[in-house]
Amino acid sequence: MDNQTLTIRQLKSVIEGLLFMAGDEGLSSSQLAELCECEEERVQHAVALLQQQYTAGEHGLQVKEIAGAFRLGTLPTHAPYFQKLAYSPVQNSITQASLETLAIIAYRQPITRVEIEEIRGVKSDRSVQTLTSKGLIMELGRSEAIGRPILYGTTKLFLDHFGLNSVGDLPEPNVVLDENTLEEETKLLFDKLEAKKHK
Amino acid sequence: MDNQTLTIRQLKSVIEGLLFMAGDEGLSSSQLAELCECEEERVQHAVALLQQQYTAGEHGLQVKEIAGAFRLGTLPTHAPYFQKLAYSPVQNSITQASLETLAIIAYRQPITRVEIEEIRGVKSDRSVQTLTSKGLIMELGRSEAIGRPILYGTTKLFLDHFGLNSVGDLPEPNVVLDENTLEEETKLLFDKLEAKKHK
Amino acid sequence: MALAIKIEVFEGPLDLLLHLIDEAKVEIENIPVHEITDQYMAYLQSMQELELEIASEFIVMAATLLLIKSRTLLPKPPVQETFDDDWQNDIDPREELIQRLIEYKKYKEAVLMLKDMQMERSQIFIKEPDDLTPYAPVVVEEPLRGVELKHIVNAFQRVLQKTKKGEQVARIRRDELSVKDRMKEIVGLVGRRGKRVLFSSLMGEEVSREMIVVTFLALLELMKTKKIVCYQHQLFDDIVIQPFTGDEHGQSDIDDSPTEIGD
Repeated sequence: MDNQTLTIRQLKSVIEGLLFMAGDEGLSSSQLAELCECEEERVQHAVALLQQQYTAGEHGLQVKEIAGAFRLGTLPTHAPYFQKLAYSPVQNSITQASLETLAIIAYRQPITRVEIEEIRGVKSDRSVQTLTSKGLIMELGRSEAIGRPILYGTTKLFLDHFGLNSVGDLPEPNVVLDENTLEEETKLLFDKLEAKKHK
Repeated sequence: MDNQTLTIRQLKSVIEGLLFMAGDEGLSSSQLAELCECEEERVQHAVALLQQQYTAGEHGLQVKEIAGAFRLGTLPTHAPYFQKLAYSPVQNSITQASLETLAIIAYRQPITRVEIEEIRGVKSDRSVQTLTSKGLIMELGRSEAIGRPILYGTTKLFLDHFGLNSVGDLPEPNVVLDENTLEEETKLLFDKLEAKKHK
Repeated sequence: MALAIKIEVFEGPLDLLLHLIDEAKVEIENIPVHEITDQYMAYLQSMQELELEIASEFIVMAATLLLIKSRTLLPKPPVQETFDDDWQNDIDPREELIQRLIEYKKYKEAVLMLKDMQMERSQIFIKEPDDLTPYAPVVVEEPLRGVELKHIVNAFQRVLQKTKKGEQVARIRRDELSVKDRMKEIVGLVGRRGKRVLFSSLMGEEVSREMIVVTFLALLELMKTKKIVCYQHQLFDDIVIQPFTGDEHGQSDIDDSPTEIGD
């Protein structure tokens, strides 16, 4: 199957977005071909076009092929700026993304990254990485599932920060007033009545 | 202090890298200015250059100013390609009741709960609670009125959720522009209906 | 069921009134003011019949409407009401209601715009922040500085709310097609068309997986309760459905489960 409706420039543009979203694992040309519904050869061509554009336009991003996958990343020469960012007060506090990931791990541990992503609805490899390197979460072992993915849990540092003895001491998240459920159920009721009325 | 060693094109490139690293946290122009050791004006200039380059080169990324910070994101037209990859986030989880309450707060902030209820004609404590727990609204302080009721306003997350840079960017509801006309029309309607009745 | 108007979920009395006025605008000539009041009352009545709790706000509005209606029954003052009258001093409930409706409608419009903006924003994906720790060799002593336990709880709740909604939608959708309703429909169809109906003809324009499953379940249930009989000429052939007449297997038409079908 070949997605002929996309011009090569459009394909390049879609691939750029896909690589942006894909995270650190990147995407192989066969994965990209599948996602774009086109041939691998066209993908290769489009990626080459993107790389050329990045170089010519003095962009701050680059596409690198590492271990069979294309990855979108920054330029090594910009490292001093990222170092500043890492030490800036903005970055010293935990990001919203990391906080969400940490909360899920805290309440649902042991949990795999894929399970976290299913709950959050977004890629979470970077948060997991950040939380690991900050010593807030750690690997607990491996799941029995296919691929034997890593199971994550919180560390002692995490418990210490909140003065908790164990994860069991985490407060019960009171399931916030079920406004949605109530509304949906009312709607459902009316829909049903409506359906009956029309018969 | 002004970093004169960076040309505007280099600055643009560094900003691109920084925005990539910052992800959905974004960076404001003042933060970027500090990180790049240059004036905010130059940052603005460089961002404009980057935006222009993205458009001209049919790139798959864009720079958007949301909630006071520049963010690197994908193009809406490419969304269908990412949904497979990003588990498509559930965005429409706000009920009609809460949206009404949110709209009133957004346009009338700071506003008390009683004032909201006067406009909506129904109790709104649940919506206010839900919106608070979703992080879309927050307490801004207390009114001088009797009982010193809590004043509510919208949060940064609200701006992000609706892709706004500031509350000032909220579009005028169509009706407002036309308030007099509408008023006349409503009056006319009631009058007509009444006249009809008297016949 | 004698429902005077299309039953919908309204956010409140103002919402309901706006709906009624909108309807009136379409056929403005045919609906006199007292009819809006009547329709409003009819809505409340149907809610009552359905034993739904009627919020007090609806009752208050009903009283207001009845007041306005009663005023219109009084003979009109000889001089037409005009704008330069000091109507503001004399609080006219109709006038006040109009003002409230205008104000409320403004925010209803705003909700539509917010929905559009929300939709648009949801189409833009922004990646997570990169892990910056490799750029910061010096370990930050307190990675959770400023974070309290409640922040963790809140974050978890927020995420849960997002997912809960997703599950909710799925469940509701399943419920929308009830086997019981489908059974009634099938009995109606088989009865009306006389003898035979094809399974495929039971599907409308939009065939969903749920629809097929629900229809199939309904057929099984109807066979069990001996309302219909089904057969196939061969495997994977269309299922033929006909009413149970009782003589298929020499049995009498014993209805062992007095269901509500066909009543």
